Amino acid sequence: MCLGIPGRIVAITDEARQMAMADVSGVRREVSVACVVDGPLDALVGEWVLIHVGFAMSRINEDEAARTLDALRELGEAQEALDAMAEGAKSLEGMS
Amino acid sequence: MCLGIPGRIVAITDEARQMAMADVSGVRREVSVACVVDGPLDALVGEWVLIHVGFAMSRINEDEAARTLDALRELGEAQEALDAMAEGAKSLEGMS
Amino acid sequence: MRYVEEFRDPKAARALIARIAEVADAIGATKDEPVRIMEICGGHTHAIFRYGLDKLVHEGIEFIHGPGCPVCVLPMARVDECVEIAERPGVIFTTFGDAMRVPGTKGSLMQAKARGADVRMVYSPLDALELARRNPDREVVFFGLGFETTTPSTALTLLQAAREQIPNFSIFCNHITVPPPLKALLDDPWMMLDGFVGPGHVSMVIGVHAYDFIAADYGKPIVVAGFEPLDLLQSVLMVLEQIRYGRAEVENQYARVVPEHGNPISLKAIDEVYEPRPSFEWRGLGEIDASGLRIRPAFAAWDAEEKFGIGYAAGPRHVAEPEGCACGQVMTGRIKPTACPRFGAGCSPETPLGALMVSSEGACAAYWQYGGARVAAE
Amino acid sequence: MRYVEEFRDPKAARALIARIAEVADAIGATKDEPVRIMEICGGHTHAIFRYGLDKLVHEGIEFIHGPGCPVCVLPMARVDECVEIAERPGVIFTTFGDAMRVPGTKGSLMQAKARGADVRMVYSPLDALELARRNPDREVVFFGLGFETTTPSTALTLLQAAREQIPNFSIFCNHITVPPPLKALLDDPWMMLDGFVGPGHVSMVIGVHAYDFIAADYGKPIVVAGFEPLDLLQSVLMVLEQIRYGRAEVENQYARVVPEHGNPISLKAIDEVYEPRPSFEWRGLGEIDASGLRIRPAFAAWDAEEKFGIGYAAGPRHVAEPEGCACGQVMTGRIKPTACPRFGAGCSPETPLGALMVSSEGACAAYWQYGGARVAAE
Amino acid sequence: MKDGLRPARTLRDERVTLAHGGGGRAMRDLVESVFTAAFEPPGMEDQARLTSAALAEPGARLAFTTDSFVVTPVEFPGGDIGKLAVCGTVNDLAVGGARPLWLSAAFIIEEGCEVALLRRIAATMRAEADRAGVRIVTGDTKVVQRGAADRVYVTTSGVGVIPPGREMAAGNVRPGDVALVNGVLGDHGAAILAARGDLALSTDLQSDCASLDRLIEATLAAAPGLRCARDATRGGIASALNEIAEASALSIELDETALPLRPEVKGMCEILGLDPLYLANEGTLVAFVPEDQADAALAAMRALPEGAGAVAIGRAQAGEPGRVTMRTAFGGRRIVDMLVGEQLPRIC
Amino acid sequence: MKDGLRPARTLRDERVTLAHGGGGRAMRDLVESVFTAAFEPPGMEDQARLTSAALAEPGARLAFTTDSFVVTPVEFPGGDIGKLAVCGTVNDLAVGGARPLWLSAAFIIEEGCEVALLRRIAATMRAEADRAGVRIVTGDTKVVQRGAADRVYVTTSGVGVIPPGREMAAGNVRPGDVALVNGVLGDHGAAILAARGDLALSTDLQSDCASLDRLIEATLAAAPGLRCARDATRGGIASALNEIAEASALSIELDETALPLRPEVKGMCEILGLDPLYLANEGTLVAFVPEDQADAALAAMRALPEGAGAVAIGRAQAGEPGRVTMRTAFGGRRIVDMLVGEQLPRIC
Ligand code: SF4
Ligand code: SF4
Ligand SMILES: [Mg+2]
Ligand SMILES: [Mg+2]
Ligand SMILES: [Mg+2]
Ligand SMILES: [Mg+2]
Ligand SMILES: [Mg+2]
Ligand SMILES: [Mg+2]
Ligand SMILES: [Mg+2]
Ligand SMILES: [Mg+2]
Ligand SMILES: [Mg+2]
Ligand SMILES: [Mg+2]
Repeated sequence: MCLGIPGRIVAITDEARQMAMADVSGVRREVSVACVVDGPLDALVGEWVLIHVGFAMSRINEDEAARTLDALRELGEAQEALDAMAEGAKSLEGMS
Repeated sequence: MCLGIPGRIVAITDEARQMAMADVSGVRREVSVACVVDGPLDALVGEWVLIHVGFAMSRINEDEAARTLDALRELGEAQEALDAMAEGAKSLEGMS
Repeated sequence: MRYVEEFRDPKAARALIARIAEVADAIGATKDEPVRIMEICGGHTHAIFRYGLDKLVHEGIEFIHGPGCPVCVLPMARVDECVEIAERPGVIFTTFGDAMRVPGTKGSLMQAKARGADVRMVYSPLDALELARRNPDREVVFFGLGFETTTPSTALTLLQAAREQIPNFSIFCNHITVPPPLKALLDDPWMMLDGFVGPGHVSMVIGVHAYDFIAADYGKPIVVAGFEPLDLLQSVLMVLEQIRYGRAEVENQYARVVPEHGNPISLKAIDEVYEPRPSFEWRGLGEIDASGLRIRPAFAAWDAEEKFGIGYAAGPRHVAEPEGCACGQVMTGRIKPTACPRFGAGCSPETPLGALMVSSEGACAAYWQYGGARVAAE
Repeated sequence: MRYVEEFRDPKAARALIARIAEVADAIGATKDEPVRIMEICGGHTHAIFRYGLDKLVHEGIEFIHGPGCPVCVLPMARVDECVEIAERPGVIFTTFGDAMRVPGTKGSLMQAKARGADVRMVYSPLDALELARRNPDREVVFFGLGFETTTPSTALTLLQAAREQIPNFSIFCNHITVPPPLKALLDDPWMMLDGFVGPGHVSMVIGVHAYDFIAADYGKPIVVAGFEPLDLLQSVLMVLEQIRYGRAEVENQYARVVPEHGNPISLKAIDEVYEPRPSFEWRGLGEIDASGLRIRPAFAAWDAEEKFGIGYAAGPRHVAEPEGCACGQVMTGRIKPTACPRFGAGCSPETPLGALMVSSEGACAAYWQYGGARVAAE
Repeated sequence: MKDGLRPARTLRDERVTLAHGGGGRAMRDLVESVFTAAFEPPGMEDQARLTSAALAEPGARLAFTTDSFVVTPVEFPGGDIGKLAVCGTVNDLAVGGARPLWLSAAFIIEEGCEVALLRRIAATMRAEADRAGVRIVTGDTKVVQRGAADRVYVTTSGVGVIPPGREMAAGNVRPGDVALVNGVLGDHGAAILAARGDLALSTDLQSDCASLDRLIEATLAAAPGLRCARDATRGGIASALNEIAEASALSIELDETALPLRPEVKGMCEILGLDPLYLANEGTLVAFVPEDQADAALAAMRALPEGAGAVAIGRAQAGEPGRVTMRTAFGGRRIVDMLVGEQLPRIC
Repeated sequence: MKDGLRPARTLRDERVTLAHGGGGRAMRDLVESVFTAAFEPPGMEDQARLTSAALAEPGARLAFTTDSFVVTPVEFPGGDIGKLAVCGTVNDLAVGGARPLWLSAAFIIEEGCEVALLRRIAATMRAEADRAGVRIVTGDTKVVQRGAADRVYVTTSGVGVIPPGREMAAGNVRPGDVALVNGVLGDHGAAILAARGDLALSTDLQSDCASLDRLIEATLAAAPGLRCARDATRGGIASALNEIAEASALSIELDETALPLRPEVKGMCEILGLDPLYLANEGTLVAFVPEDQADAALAAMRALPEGAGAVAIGRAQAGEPGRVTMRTAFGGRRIVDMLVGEQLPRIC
């Protein structure tokens, strides 16, 4: 439900209507930033937001994203170590 | 100007609106007979009228038509006689 | 085809042609000094070329092609107004096919249609009214065009709309009348006509006495004629006979269709719906007094000029005719189409400059299409 | 793609899958006695199949596909009302693409379009409003559909229409809310769920505390999750960890997007424009109290139900679901799509019987398209 | 299905939706259930693969032609758009002396078009193809938005083989050659005008739509000197004759009294101010033959139903290159020019 | 004119009117000034008359195909409908192993269409035909009422020759064969979606529209075992692969990590909830080669600009006949079915 996609605000296009241009991997679309303003509109330029049906619905919290990613990365590295051990064990098996 | 074509009324299609079906060499079209009524509509069935832009504009006077045609026919016959004489004269010429 | 094919009989045609030649010789008509007969009506012009009558009759007979084509005399300003109405949102503009190609300064109705206007050809004003009934959310405008022959049909259609109180139907009235321009032509000191072939279908409505002034006041013969080739030839013969014997009368060759006093129902409908305009512009002829009709104020609700504030309702407007176009001179019989400097040199049916090249009734188009100018003389 | 591709990293996925297996084993989950986790949201269902997560995780984890697809739960009567509005003359009916193929008793919107209705797909309600600005002579209706994620966008669009006083725009409101059906599910004595993966984009608007009752009142763990595969796997792991340690909490895996208390501007807009309906019908679930929103009377001018006297404004209407359709049972997790007697036997994406086969979010369509039922187990 | 196999192709929809143009299963259902079911093309690759002994003959040439068909209404007295599409392309091959072999058929379908209509059209196409001995071997379908077509348009292309030594061309006409037509003129155009309904005219006229390949082979057999033939479609007999006059740098004189016209066609033309010489035909051709083979050609034509009304209507002459004229019933002569735009019904 | 000769063909109109479809002089002006001026077909008969030594070779077969093109907008980044119409038909010949020779081109033009647009389309068609070494030899134009088309539709048919002994067909694929594509996927579909404007998305994407005849010849030269090729047009690569799987009664497994996709295409698909496997391509094909010829085939493709991005994306396998699956990035496996209808942008 509710397809949402991260995009970056690259310009304010209509101050009065609170519209801005967002970029998603090189695809641009004008979106409403009414839900994510909390100060001067210009401050949004460069920010990452979550876009749904033409509205920026939420600002992406970079710290939280980093936190989640770090945890995942650690897990991944641990897995890599495990994989390497398993591989080692397997090749040892192969030798026997 | 004002293309007009003789057609024959074959049926009354709408008494109230004074509409009738006309036939022109097997082509049928509904026409207004408002301009040619002078009694009960049914009396028009079988009559020849002159049709212009979907209206019967005039009833065709068969007597007058016959009169004109008779005159033309006489002329034509006289011409035929003349032609025959000319032909005769020509073949005589040919013989000479 | 009854009442049609009998009047195309070649034998009788040959006889008429022979008799015409006889009379032409008798009155001394020659190629250089021809008897000049104006067929007023474009329908007659068309028939003359379609059957090649101009080439078949004695060379001392010259046909002068008159102004009797409602499409040909339509001024550019009126075409522009048609386009303006047609391009309004919500309008369905209905017209006879004839008017589709006439050029205005904004192009023709056909070009307006290509640009997006909803222009539809109809066969009858009744079909336009039916469109209005079926499209209550659209404004249906009918382009009322034509002489007295056509006027009753739009009058009766308007009366029907009024009876049914159909609010989304109106007529853009451009109806004109035949006698005024004839009077203007006859008043022209430059004019040299010897007689007239009168438009039979106009007289079917208005009768033959509308032309009394031609005989009585100007001393010219006029024969009201039908449209088949024998009708035309017979009428020419009747004109020549009048000339031969010094008569100037209104005669009725087309009595099978034309009652002496016209059609009273049609006349009443015209009178009920329309009134004369003070003057009306004719392409090539200029403004002519009392030569056009407008819808009476009582029917303003069905008058497109009033509804859209356009045309004479918005004050007269004149648009210059295209440069070099000699339509006016051709229409008044001063020159033949081929004498127009633009004939075939910029003006052809593909790229018409004047209306005379557009309408298949127009003398220029007739000359072009049927080779009046192009078939080698036999 | 930033914030997307990082969360699709296969290495981390393998680690998560391994950890999930560990925990699953630890809590004794087996194929026959699985841990049953409902992903509420259709977007999660879609992602599970798109990435094959159901096959990758431990066999003791069973995904139960919840009712969180606004298209799937749309009752036939509402689809019929869409078609009725769309078929009114002058209407431009705008909708998200998802809703085009949902069958009602009069066919789908796509079929209505083929019959002549002017139905247009838009990406955003703002695009529908723009259509209204550009077509002042047409009635533009937007089919407002979706959970709390989408509701603010239609609320803000309606407020914009009201600010500009655009008279020819209205919203056919079918917005629904997530918590009520969850409560209904949890109240069902037949239900046997061990935990929930919560819809992240809903919580982005309403925050995480809307689910407190799940943990507090029903003792079930719930993790609000993002939509990338790592998000889902991590969330499953978090649910399992709660189960392992006997916790029942609301956790937020998707903190990069979901603020604890949601989005105040969105919540304010929803509250300004909408009010709860006493009850609303869900396909397969029946009427659920206070589960739907309607437009407040102050904005009746932009309420399509009021404008067209249709829908709840005209009194509720029920239309029987197609015979044999087990959508309700699938949506409540009682059976898998493949257990529906019509699955593949009369019901397929080509000829869908229920909405679950139409929407690409629907569990039946997902099973079909991604082969949940058809790919041989590895 | 439960076993993972594809469902049999069925098409339950009554109307075409955009889904049927999407390149997916719905499209396949439409194509297979409506078109390939009727045409039975040889294989389902993106292109038909064909062999013909006639083509391999030394001196044989390949003939290739295409036409789009956009007639309104799609079904009319005497045929439908599918019959037109087959006959028209068969005829465009045949008038060049080619033996028609294969057709392609591409359909542009308006969203909302009735599937039953498409089935009827496909059936008439197959029937007409069988009659003409050609196969519809490849095709395409596209679906466009409602309002972006008028129910359905059909484009056919045709491939045929011109036997060695056969050379029919408009440029071959010689002075004195006789112009023949195989039957009455203008039936198609008049029937369509009436069928369209907007002029509210009704007639019993039928389109003359017919394949003429057999007629041409028969005429060639009887009159091997056959110079050229043209099917007198859009623009009517007048346009076909003007093209021939131009290509041969000759003039052509028609005899008005010889033109075969039905009373209804004459009537329609009188009512609307049209000229039957410009009305479209779809099963009528004009052929030029040397004077001494004219009677044989006419006899051969008249032996076939599609040539039963064959007559000579005029002849080619030296001089006035490119001009077509008509000798009128009482001896006048007028130019029969090409049409400028299209004929419009007129009141005056 | 005064001398009775026809005026030189000129077309002054800026827009097409119904007059240009009437079969008369206005139509000839349009055809001659716009289309034959660009295409320079060999002669003006109703059918092209053609000879080819390649066709006469024993064992050679004729290939024949047709497609209608109805794209909106008619001009788009990377091409126009004319380029599509030439490339599409050239490709449908080439993917069957045929050498394209001749094209026909039939135009259905909406009243009001700009003549300048038609000139641009004709010019790109000629340019693309020259590039592909084919000639546009015959054609047709029809004009329909405003609202009965969307500016212009083009139907092309193509005739080519399949050299003796060459046999490419979907049914030839064997287990173990490698699936190659010549470049990125979905560019055309995504570019058109953006160019249409109604979703208000803008990108720098260009259609991949290109003729692939040269690429196929080069691939065949390097990898003579080339089993088959399909251009992955409507329905995308997924549909092409499903057709091949079905025709060969094999299964095909794709490797998700190998699929070449531009970021913008991914972005558009994420925004709209679309799957790039179903997006249309107009210059992208999938080819199957024996495993031991895969590298040679890839090298040959990569040597050409239209194959610069060539990669292997999967392989054919025995079992599960007709099924296409994809191994996802982290080892999942899912079915890649045919599309049902068309892909609709979705919110959820
Ligand atoms: S040739 Fe053209 S410009 Fe000259 S009078 Fe005739 S219509 Fe007017
Ligand atoms: S298979 Fe069809 S009928 Fe059965 S539950 Fe799913 S959608 Fe409903
Ligand atoms: Mg052709
Ligand atoms: Mg043809
Ligand atoms: Mg032809
Ligand atoms: Mg195709
Ligand atoms: Mg239509
Ligand atoms: Mg094809
Ligand atoms: Mg193709
Ligand atoms: Mg292809
Ligand atoms: Mg053609
Ligand atoms: Mg359009």
